[in-house]
Amino acid sequence: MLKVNSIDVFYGNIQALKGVSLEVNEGEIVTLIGANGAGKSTLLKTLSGLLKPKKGTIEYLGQSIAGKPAQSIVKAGISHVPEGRRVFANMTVEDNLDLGAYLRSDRAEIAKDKERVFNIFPILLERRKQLSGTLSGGEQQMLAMGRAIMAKPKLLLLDEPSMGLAPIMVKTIFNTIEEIRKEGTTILLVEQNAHMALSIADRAYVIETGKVVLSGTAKELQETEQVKAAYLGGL
Amino acid sequence: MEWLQQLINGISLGSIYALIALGYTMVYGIIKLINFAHGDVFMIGAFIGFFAIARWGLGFFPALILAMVVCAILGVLIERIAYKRLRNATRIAALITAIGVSLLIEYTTIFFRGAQPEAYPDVIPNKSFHFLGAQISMQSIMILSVSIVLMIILQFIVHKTKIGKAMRAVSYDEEAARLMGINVDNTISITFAIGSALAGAAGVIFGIYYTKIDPLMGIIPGVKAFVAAVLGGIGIIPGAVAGGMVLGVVETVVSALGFSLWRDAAAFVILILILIFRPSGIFGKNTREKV
Amino acid sequence: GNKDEKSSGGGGGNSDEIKVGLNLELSGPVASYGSGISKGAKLAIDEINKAGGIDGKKIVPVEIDNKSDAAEATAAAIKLATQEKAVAQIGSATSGDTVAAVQIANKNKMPVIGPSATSETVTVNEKGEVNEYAFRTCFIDPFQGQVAAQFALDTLKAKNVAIFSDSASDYAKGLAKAFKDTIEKNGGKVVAQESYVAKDTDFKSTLTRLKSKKPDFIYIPGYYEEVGLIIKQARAAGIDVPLMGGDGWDSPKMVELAGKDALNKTYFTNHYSSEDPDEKIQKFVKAFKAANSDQAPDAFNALGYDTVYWLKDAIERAGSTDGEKVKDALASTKDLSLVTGKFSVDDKHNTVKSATVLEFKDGKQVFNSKVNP
Amino acid sequence: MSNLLLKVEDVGIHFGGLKAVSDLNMEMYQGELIGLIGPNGAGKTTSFNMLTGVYKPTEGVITFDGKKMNNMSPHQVTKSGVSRTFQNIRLFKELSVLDNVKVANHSLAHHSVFSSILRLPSHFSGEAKMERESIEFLKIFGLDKYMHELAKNLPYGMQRRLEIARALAAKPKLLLLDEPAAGMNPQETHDLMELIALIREKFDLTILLIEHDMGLVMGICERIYVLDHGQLIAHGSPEEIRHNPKVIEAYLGEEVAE
Amino acid sequence: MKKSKVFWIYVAIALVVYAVVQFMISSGNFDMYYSNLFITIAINVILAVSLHLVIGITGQFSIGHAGFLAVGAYVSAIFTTNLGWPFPIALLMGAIAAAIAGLIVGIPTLRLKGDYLAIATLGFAEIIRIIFLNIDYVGGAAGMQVDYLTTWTYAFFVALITVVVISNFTNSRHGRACIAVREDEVAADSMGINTTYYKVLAFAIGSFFAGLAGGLFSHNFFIIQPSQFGFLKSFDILIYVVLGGLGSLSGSIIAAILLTVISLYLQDFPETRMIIYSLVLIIVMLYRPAGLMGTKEVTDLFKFGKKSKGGNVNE
Ligand SMILES: Nc1ncnc2c1ncn2[C@@H]1O[C@H](COP(=O)(O)OP(=O)(O)OP(=O)(O)O)[C@@H](O)[C@H]1O
Ligand SMILES: Nc1ncnc2c1ncn2[C@@H]1O[C@H](COP(=O)(O)OP(=O)(O)OP(=O)(O)O)[C@@H](O)[C@H]1O
Ligand SMILES: [Mg+2]
Ligand SMILES: [Mg+2]
Repeated sequence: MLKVNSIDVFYGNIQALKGVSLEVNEGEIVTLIGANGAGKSTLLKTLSGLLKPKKGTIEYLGQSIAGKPAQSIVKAGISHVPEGRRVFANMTVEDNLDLGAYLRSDRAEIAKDKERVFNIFPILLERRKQLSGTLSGGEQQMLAMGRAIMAKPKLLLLDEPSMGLAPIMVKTIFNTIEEIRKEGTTILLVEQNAHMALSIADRAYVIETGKVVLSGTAKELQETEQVKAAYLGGL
Repeated sequence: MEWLQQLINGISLGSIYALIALGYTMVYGIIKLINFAHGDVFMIGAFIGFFAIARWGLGFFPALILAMVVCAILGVLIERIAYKRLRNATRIAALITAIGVSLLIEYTTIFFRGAQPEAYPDVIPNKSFHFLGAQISMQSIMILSVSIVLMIILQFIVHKTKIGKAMRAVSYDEEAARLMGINVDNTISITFAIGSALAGAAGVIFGIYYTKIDPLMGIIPGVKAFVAAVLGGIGIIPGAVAGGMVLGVVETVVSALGFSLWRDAAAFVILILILIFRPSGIFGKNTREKV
Repeated sequence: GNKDEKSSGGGGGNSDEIKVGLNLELSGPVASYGSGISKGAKLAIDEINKAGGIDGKKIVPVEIDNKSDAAEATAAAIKLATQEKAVAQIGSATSGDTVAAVQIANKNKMPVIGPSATSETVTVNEKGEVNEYAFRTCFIDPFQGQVAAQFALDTLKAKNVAIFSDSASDYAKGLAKAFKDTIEKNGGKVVAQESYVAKDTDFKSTLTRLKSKKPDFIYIPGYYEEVGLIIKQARAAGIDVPLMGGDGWDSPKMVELAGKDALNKTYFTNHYSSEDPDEKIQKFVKAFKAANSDQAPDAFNALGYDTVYWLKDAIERAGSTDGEKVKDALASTKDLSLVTGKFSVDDKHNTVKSATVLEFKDGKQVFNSKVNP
Repeated sequence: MSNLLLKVEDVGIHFGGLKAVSDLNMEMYQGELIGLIGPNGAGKTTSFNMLTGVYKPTEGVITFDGKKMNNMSPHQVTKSGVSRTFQNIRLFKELSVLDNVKVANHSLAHHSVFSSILRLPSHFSGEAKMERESIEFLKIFGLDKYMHELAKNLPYGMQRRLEIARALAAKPKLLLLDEPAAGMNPQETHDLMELIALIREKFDLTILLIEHDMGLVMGICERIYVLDHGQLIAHGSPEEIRHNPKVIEAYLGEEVAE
Repeated sequence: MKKSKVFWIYVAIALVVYAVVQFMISSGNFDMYYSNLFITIAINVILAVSLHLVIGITGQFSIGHAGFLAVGAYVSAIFTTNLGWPFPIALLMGAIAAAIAGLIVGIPTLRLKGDYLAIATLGFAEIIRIIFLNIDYVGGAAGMQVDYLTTWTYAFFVALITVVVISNFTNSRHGRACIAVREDEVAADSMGINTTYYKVLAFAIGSFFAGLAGGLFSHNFFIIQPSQFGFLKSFDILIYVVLGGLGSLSGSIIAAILLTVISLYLQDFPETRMIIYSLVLIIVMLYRPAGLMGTKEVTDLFKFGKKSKGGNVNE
């Protein structure tokens, strides 16, 4: 479905990604783990058109999307839930969801999808008229995901959805991710919480200082010593 | 009776401020730029209307539309050429550029036509009628209605339409807006087009109401409209109208009391007092920074 | 050529040209006054040069924009005196900007003529001494105010008068003061005195206030840009008493701004009337229109024009471009007849000339009477 | 137990209609390390903000070290010995790492504006002392090699550390840490735990800590307060909290508790 | 330690410039035109540097600096021209009056933020101007004639003192506190910095020096009028600071010198001067949005290796 072929990405003179390649197949949950500043978010931003790769290709459903503007990538079915939620704080929950469907015009379908979002996250239904800035962190994260679902994506990019969330919320979020996948959306998940991520993912990539250093099935990686030490330690 | 008359005077002055402040607040609300050139777009609008009516023989409405269209285009050009590059620069850099653009428009106009004023022809007969002993002119009723109608339309556009939601999204988080599939550049251009068209309309109406226009006419109403927008809570559309009214009435009352020389000072005193007690203006939500 | 003339302060490097400085408000808030003078002065310079110049020397204008700012006007005067070595400075339009140049003028022996600097302080300093190198083309403020007051009392039989003047201009303040003094001295009563600030556009609240005082005559010294609007708004507010002002009213724009009907029953004192059939005046009006896409000249244009001719006359009488001699010639001007009237200079460097009272009738300026000082 | 350092009595705050925190009661004794946990939006950060003077409580009394703190502004609170880090890092981005720490050291120095302007000896000795002490702190945190780097150029983990170093440079008695391990991987979190233990010893600190990483909280806190919807729902030792049904329902979820 | 040495080298260079200009003036090589140019430059440098402290260092968006210039100009002129006091004392009185005005303006407004603060300071400056406009004692709109007392020596040494004081202030714990306020007010407050105190202090110091500049200004131009102190004057000063680079002391000095010279040069093109000026402004901001110097100082350019920035000096 998605094929990234040795891309280089820069911020000014700083090179954040160095020849990164990866693949995501239809229906999979693929997770990307790595330390702070490894370049995970950078990769997602490049996929969703916020950044342009200097080198390399990105192929999505057989078409090249590298360097295309964000709106056409959204239109093609890639939806990105950015790091730190980034909900539109001064707008209501419902407005946020409507913006998720910004490029769509099929009213009936939109209404149906909204129902679906409210089914997955009942709390959002309760808060639909509340300004999203006053939601709690977990609720905002749900809203961000709901907003992305409203775009009816084929591929959902999630950037650290569990960051800063209470343990019970983390569980809910991960359950939801599996739910979304069941409904037919492919997911590329970036996580610090490697433990949880690997437990729901099919395959995984480990990224360090802008390079992919390891890849394999989630099971394999969970067993790898290197991963254990750096990303699963602690607990 | 004299006081009723003064109140009416104040409201009609306030509606002019409100009309200009609407465009100011609109642009500010979306890209947080104090567009100092707004007053000059207003001036260009007044001149376009003047030429349309006096030289090319157009009627009031065609002239108004023409002025709005030309100003919309001018606004978009200004944004694309002078402000777009600075979207990620500091606010103050954008402010300085806006001052530069303002001077450029003023003095380019003077370069091509001189600094002398021009007098608007009478296109709308200014009948007036009496009400409880006070005199109300048709023109001031027209201006008040135009301001309020425009306010409602703008409020509707910004809060109820898709493009309005896109504008608010862009204003809050440009990058997240792009992830929604919003074309940020176009959205900002549309904002400038609307704001500048409003300035153009205000210019024509100002010309008809006050007759005299000149290349530097935008400076003072520009600053006053800015004050009005801040008074009402900058970025808030009904706030611009409320701020304009407050400013107009305060100025009128001060003059009516015989302190016309202190009029502008009084306007600023009110501004400062309101800001001290309501640091985000009359309608501004006093949001404490969430830490 | 007078090669022997070792120009001390004047003359310029090139002996067959005469450098004349124009230190004017070409940008900033009163740019329209400065550019008005500039247009009139340049027309005169062109005419003189076409007619062979002064003693065969061409006049070269050196124009500097002082941005309507006294500090810039000082700097500009310094530049004219020291760098350009101008024979004389024409300008500035406002008294303040002219005063800013006066000390430079005295120091550098460069005569300064303010075409429209009507304030007494231009030629006489605080200690009452005459500023030797300062002159003006217009008459001084008090004279016009007196004429207007006499006219109100004697011709219009006004008793309860009101004053509405521009407080940001010392010109208007000077007129208002002289008017008030004369009215009170002659038994009239000033029932209200109000001010506005130049660049205002909305005068309704003060007019409403004035109306409630029921005056039978209102004196409005100021410039046409605001006065035009004031008259329009006053008539709309139902004030139908006679209105009067000074030479600042003189502009073809006045009729456009105020409207024909509103202008009925309004009068102003002026240097001249552009409607005056006098040959000299009509020649000027025609030439000006030809040079400025059919625009009729206003008072600033006329004063700028006259200033150049006055300077020419003085240089010719002095027989030299030496600053000191030109100054003496300017100071001894007597009965010089120009577009804005026949005038002489008194010992305080004030220009003594007659004033004309004009009346608007259906949008036309009509000669009413002439008052000699 | 040693002496009572902080006493929070019936403290509450509301924003418009929203009651963010109500009837909060807490006590902290000299030298304790206490956790404050709860679901998102429970009011933890808001409580910190009240403790540090950033928000004024609408009700209740906060007493620190025998002094009432309700109406103090943040800098006064800091001077009386409470200092903090922020949930979303708030370093002085354009200042160097060293200067960030010096800023916090500010209120411990005494040279006046005049002595600085006139460059009197007291200026030089004062500045030199600030520099010495600041470098000292940086060394403890292993940040001294980045001394002249701008704060914004530090890697994320280092920025978190610098925030703690900066908070310490104000020489507090009570240190408030708001999610210090957020965004850190297990390895980094582990290092952080050790660091917290170390500074607590070295500076004789009392620490109050907000954290969602249960490994960290349960691992180092002696007591834990649990907030939900602005209200205290539980209080006790990690063991008690782990098995408290209310906490499990509102916050932990089943698995973590087992 | 090195850095302070560099600083004194610059002071020495400045003194040499002073001596050369002074020699040229007293020997008659520089006429009034040049001496006036140099005095104007010095005045604008004082204005730029004093506003730099408020905006560049403390981050308070003040666009009403001309108000304090006006207070200094009028008060000092009253002391010399109307009361006959010696010029240096009058200068000081003007500066003190301006500093007091700064306190009066600063205490209520400095709790405002960003654009709200900007419009409030602009408003105060206008109020100050209108007050002078309505006081007949100082001539009202017609203005006040002032004795010509400013000399190159006065202008230069006041400018030098301004630069030294503000640079010394900036490079101390007090300046650091101001920069912390600029960077993050909440964090600064939480680190024990009395943010109100430092904001007001910076504002008062800035106003003090603007007042000094006002004294030099009024005694250099024979006449002062309220219209000279409108918001466009405030914008001129603001432009020096932003064009030079927010937070860069030397940047604001360089911009003040450059723009003064450009402005003078453009006098020869009255029809197009404002067009050219505004184009210069726009183009510089578009291509160097952080200003000519960014946050760097001239002293940084002659350094090897990385050093901290933001007005910091390690003595
Ligand atoms: N806007 C930016 N400008 C310059 N450098 C940046 C920018 N954003 C990120 N970087 C740098 O790019 C590198 C990769 O950053 P990125 O945000 O992709 O990391 P990450 O893996 O998502 O880390 P985290 O776990 O902290 O989210 C880092 O070194 C970071 O400092
Ligand atoms: N300045 C404010 N204005 C309005 N509401 C606020 C403000 N600050 C906090 N709140 C609200 O108070 C509640 C508590 O927020 P707080 O930040 O204290 O939560 P928290 O417990 O720290 O959550 P998290 O774990 O997500 O950080 C939330 O509903 C929040 O929206
Ligand atoms: Mg990331
Ligand atoms: Mg929190």
